Amino acid sequence: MFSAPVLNYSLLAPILIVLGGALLGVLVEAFLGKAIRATAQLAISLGSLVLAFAQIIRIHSERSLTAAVNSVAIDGASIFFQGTVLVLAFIGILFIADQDNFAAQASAIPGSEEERSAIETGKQQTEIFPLTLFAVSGMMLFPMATDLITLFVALEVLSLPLYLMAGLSRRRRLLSQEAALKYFLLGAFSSAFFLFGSAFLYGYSGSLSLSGIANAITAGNGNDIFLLIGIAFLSVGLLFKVGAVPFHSWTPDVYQGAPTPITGFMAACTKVAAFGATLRIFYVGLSAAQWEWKPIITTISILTMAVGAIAAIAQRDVKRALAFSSIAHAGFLLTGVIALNKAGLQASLFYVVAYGFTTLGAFGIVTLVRDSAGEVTDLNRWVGLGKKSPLIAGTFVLFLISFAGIPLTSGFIGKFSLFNAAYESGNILVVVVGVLSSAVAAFFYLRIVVMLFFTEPANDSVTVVIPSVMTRIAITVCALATIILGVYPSLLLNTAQTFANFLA
Amino acid sequence: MTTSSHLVYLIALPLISAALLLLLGRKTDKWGHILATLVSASAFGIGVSEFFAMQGRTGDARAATQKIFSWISVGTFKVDASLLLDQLSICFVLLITGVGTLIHIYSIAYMSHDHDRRRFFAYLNLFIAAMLLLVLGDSYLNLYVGWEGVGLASYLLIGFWNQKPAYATAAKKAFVANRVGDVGLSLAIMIAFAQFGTVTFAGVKAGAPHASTAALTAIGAMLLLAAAGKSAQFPLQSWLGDAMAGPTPVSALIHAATMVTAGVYLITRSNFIFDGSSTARLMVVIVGGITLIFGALIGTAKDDIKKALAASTMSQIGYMILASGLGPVGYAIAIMHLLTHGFFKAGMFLGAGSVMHGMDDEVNMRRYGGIGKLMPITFATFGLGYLAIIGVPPFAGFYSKDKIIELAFNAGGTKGIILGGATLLGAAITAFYMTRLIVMTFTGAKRWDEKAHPHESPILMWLPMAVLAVGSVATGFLFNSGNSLVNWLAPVLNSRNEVGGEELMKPIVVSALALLAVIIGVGIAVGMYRKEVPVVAPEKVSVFTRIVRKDLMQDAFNEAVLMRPGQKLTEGLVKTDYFAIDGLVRLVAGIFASTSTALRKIQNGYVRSYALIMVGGALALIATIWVVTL
Amino acid sequence: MDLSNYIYLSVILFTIGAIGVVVRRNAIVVFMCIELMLNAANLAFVTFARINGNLDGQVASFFTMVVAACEVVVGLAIIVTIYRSRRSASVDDASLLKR
Amino acid sequence: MSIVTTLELLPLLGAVLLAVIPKSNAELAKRVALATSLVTLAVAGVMAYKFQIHDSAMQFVQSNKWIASFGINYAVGIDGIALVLILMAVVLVPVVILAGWHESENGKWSAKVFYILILVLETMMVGVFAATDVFLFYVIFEAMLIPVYFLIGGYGRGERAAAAMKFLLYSLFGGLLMLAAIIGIYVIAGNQIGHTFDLAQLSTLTIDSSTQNFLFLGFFIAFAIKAPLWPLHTWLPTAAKSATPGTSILLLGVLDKVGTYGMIRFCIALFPEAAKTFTPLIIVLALISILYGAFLAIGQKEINGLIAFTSISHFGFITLGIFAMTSQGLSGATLYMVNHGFSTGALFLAAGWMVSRRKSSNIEDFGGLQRVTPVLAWTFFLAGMSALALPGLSSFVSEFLVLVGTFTRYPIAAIFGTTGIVLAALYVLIVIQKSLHGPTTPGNEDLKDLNLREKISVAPVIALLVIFGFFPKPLLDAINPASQTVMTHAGVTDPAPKAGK
Repeated sequence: MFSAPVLNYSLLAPILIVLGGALLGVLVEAFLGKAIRATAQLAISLGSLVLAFAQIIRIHSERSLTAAVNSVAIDGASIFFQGTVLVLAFIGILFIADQDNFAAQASAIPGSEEERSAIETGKQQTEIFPLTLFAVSGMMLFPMATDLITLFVALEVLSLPLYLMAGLSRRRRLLSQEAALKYFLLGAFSSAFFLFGSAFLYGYSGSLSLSGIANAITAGNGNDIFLLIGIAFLSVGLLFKVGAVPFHSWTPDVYQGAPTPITGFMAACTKVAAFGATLRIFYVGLSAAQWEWKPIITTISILTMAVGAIAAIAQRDVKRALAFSSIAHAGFLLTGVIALNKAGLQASLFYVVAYGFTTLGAFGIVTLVRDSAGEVTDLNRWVGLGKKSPLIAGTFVLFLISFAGIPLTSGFIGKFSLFNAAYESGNILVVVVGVLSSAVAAFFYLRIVVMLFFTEPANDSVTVVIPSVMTRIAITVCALATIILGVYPSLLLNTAQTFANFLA
Repeated sequence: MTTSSHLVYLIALPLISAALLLLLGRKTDKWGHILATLVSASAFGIGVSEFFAMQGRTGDARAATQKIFSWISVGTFKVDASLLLDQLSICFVLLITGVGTLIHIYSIAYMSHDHDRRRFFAYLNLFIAAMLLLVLGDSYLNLYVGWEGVGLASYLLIGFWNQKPAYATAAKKAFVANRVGDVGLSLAIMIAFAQFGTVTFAGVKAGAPHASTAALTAIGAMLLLAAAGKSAQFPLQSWLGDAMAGPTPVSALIHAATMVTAGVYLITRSNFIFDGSSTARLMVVIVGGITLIFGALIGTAKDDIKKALAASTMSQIGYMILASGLGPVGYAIAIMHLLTHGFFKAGMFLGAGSVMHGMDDEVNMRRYGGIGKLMPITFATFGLGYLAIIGVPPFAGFYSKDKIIELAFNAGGTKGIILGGATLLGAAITAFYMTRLIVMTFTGAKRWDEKAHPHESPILMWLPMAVLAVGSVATGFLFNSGNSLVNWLAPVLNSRNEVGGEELMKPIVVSALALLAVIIGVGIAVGMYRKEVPVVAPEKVSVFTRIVRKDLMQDAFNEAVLMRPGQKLTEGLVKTDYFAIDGLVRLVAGIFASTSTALRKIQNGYVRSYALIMVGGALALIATIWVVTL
Repeated sequence: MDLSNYIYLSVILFTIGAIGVVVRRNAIVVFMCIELMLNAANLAFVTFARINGNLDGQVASFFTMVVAACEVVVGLAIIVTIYRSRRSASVDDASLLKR
Repeated sequence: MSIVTTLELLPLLGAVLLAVIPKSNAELAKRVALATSLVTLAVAGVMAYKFQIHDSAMQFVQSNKWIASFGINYAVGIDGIALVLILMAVVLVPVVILAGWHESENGKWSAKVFYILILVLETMMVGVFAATDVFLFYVIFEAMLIPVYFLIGGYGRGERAAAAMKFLLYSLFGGLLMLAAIIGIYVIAGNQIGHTFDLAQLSTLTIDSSTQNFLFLGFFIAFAIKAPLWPLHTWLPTAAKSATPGTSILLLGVLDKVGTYGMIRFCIALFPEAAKTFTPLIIVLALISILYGAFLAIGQKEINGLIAFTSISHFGFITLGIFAMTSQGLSGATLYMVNHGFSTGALFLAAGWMVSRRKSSNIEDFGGLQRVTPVLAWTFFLAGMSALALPGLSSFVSEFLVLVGTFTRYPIAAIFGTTGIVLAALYVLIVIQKSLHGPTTPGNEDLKDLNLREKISVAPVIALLVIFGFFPKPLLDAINPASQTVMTHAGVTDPAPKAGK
């Protein structure tokens, strides 16, 4: 009675390639000598990403629900999200390639003889690359999954590697490991909620697939309590991943503790994947039940925008500050979920790309500001950076301005299109709160600008390291994207428009 | 209406020369004063030729106009920069340019020691230009430009020696007081536009009969306010005394002969407004009446010769205003007194200047005495002016002032009695303080210390004085013979020939009374000041005297009622701005900051509390959905 | 007997787990509580499979177990490293990252 | 390509040119900047010459697709109002550059950065007045803040960072409210006539009154912050005290006009009904600004603060004229914008020179300057006279038009406004007496008078003040048709004279 599942490999090619790359990376890690290991890993990771992207381009016009026995959808949105994840991951890896950031030997006790020798002899372990690829594959699967199981699996596949990666910092290892622990415990906790929620949705609808759930809701002959618990707990899982208030508490700690390149990677790619899934779930699965969930998501989006913006003001650590700004942006993105219309989807597609580039660039810059003991993230020591290295500081300001949503940067167009969509769907309150909280956020971004440029430098040993070629390329790309998408957004907006559709 | 093409030169010439002298600066020091004087003289020439051209024309053709360019045109609000020279304005043109030229000449000598003389003459030319524009403008807005222009010139000239703080303050005071008046003028123009859709004299005159009395009263009141500001009438009179800070020729030209009389011009020019509103006329009369007594009283207690003359100017203009409030013929009489006063008062100021010149700028009459012998010409010219102002027949002042007193009595009923009484009283007091002035200055024993060497002034100074003296002798008779002036002005002021109103008493009786008043005044003054005059003003004097010395408390009043409250208000607002308005903004910022810190505290680093927050959140979610779905 | 009791049970288990996560200090125990929550979910899946009369739920529970296993691997790895570097598995000691 | 676009591109070109020249060569940077601004001025002159004075429609229009998916165009075009404001802007820029020749030298960054910022700002100043696409307008409206922010923060005095921050936050706050309103009207357009940001099309929408009120407020608050209306003004004095004279001139002279310009172009054009609803409130605020600004100007001890508060008073007049909704009021207000640009410009120039010579901006520290530096003193004096709207100077014409235009519709308001001219006399004459008159205060004996460059830079401004005082016709002829269009669109006509013949 069982029939062997039929997989459409050509449509699944992108994600398979990435997974393959990951496995290959594991083998390399196991068998290749330390001399060429790092190079090989880098080549493999970047290569597989490029290949996968090529595949994406090949299948960009394909549409199918049956690629993997109805559990993934190949549609505009999923292709766009996969593509986005790949591009951002590519840049992320360019930052990661700067091995100096990572523990030579994660298993070694901090400060132990073992560790020291590992560093001296250059026995640098490079498991970071395969881990990244695994995470990427999960991130690609998450937005395309159409049933609860696949969603859960994807969620874990993208989370588990990140838990580990968060702990791999070379310096301040205690903090890094603590970040890993917190991220892991809370992450697992939230996925428990996710799973429990899925169980109840299944109980309500008798089906695991989003479409099945949607039908059940429209039919309306199920136990509403189950639906209610299901929606609530599922949302908890998702909102945790996107870092929405009140499920955001992990974000600042983890962002601060994790190695900065990883933070950037997380901040950008996880948001893309998580919002991909969230949008699909709410647009495809739960749209019929919008009267149940719209109010709470609205409230949460408002809370998230406000808390993110306000909390950022008092931060003294640049990574924590960026964490809160990413929380605020999660709030803005949620307005796209509430909008629940094509405009909303299109806006979200544009926004995640714009935000991804900007945030990667910002964290990329953070990796460059160091003293003898490694990165300096204490804002008070960033004072006067504009004098020491105007170019770097200027680029950072560019990213901040984009975060603040000032015109002629991608951030502005993103905000505009999101608010526009929300207004169209009649959520005017969200728009008003949105604009006001961006005003508040602006205050915080300006404070940094003042520190960088208008305050006399405190002459201590903070320096800006000459960025490695790859970092330089990465930052340049991010900066260019931020400007181009701000000045001539049609490039992306039109694409987003064509890809802004879900197959149900 | 004749169209003329060269009226504009009347204004352009002095204006250009003023601009030249100011722009080229020190380069023109050598010949600047010559140029200015010539320009003023040539303006007078044009005036005279225009006058005779006018004589040649008859009826409506007498008035000449010239459109220079279209100035403002927005919607229905159209104002051309165009000039109107009619029977009224020609009188002023001649007075301004004539007396002006004389004073230019006088100043050449008077200012010869001042190394900024060139700037002084530039200002004088600027004044001439502005004053001519004032009287030649064919609409209220053009008049306004000249109106403020003379204000500016007056400000610059009062403050000519503005390195002395007191003088700078005096200049500022004059400007501000005038501005208060300007509010009136602006509003009058606005009401006029709202009523008639135009601001030209012709347009308003045509519209006036159709307008409501209320509107006319409003316009009239506002015009009166303007006049009060410019002509130092009650309640805006206080600046004139301080304005004597300016060089004496300025006091003669601007603050005696011409500018301060602009208010009278404004009212007479607007006769069609006041004809339509008895209320407005009443206000005019009241203001005039108060001021003429007010000024006269102040004059009695002044030891500063120029301030005494200034007070007298204020009082004399009071007469004019009063007259212009007394119906059609009143306008003409007012103008007559204005012209005669222009001559004798300017003459006396120049005389005072000549005295100061001789007494190295001493102004305190208590330090004069017996100067008459040393400065015979000055004494003579001054004396003629004196006889003119107190109204001794057949000198100029007699004719004009006598007419005004007569008019006042004929105003009818108690009003007539009061006004007549006031004018008579004024005449008596005038006689008193002028005699006091003459006696203290020219007669008696010398009270100046040895440093001063009184000497007669050079010809450049006494010649103008002489000319003006002739004027103060002859003009009255000239204007009065056969009502020449009244008839001349009739087309503009529609002033009828005879003195209107029911006669209370025969003109001859009025003249007798007036003469009596004068004799009394003179008598008292001689009685009081013929004997020794103390060099320092006696301290033990009646309250009344003290109050009068303090200019009847006018400054004290302004300070208490306007200045101090104003300063308090300003300080209050500055504080409000910082603490209330900006404070509110800071408060909001503060709230955000503290909220932020609070949020930071929540982030306490304990996984378990984070988990707790999450659980709470989850429960909150369920709760809300529950509520929503219910 | 009434299947809904199993649902109640799973809810109770889940709640116990959640409470455990909040109150217990030892990382291992916290982790166990999370596992408990996952299994509560499994129980719910299976029961619902029975109620709805299809197998999807049971399939789901298998997936969950596998994923849970992976989670254990990763989780223990992290906890062990932490323990080695600071000789304590108390989650409250790991609270350097704050404010 | 429309000449307007050329006008926008020229300064940008100059900025690019500046970017490539070496940082060390400040002199060259200044020359390039000056040359660029002069060329721009010339082109603007050509534009003014080509402008059809009696054609009330938008001229030199150009429209290219920009963000197709939102129906956003790069759409520019100017009518009389925009024309005169653009001209004012392009005249002021070279003046600022020439007058503040050394202004850029004690900043945080090199001179060339200063001039790049100035030129970029000039591009935006032209663009913001020429934009006929609401989105384009908004983008420039907000983007303009950045160069000014750095001009204040990077080259200013005293608490410059805080001042720049305050300025930017205020403006940003207003701007974001406006963004919400813009999105609102865009959505409404989408429901009625399809997605567009075209001003002309948007002004044909039919919006129910309550929505209209909210959207109107969204725009108006933004503009009331820009052209500071009481009580949203507190950022202006702070900024003016810290900014360099040049920056202050561009800020108060041009940028703040975007606010009053926006009131005409957007508030009234897009929401005529709401505009009428709020007129009473706005007129009261305007009157408060007039008197409040004047009183605070009197109370200032710091010369730039004084100028700032006089401007607040003047913006009160402009707003009053706009919302009187009579042809005199509207044209007068527009003319007022231009004149205020020049007279405040002259004031800031003179004050700036005084400050830079005396090394202090406290009014108390000056005194007797008329004897020491006569030319400088005269400049300040004339600028002051124009600030108190002395007849014969341009500001009188505009101020009187505003008042008379207001009187025909709101007599009481006009009466209150008129009392402002007394206060104006006070705040100008007091500062003139303190700084120019009286004995020369110790320390001022050997201040240098204006040099040739400074004279050349201020001469045109003074000249314009005088010329437009007697001959405002060209400006008014350009403005009148435009303001007529505004009135007809808003459906109002001038009140007729009461005493009909």
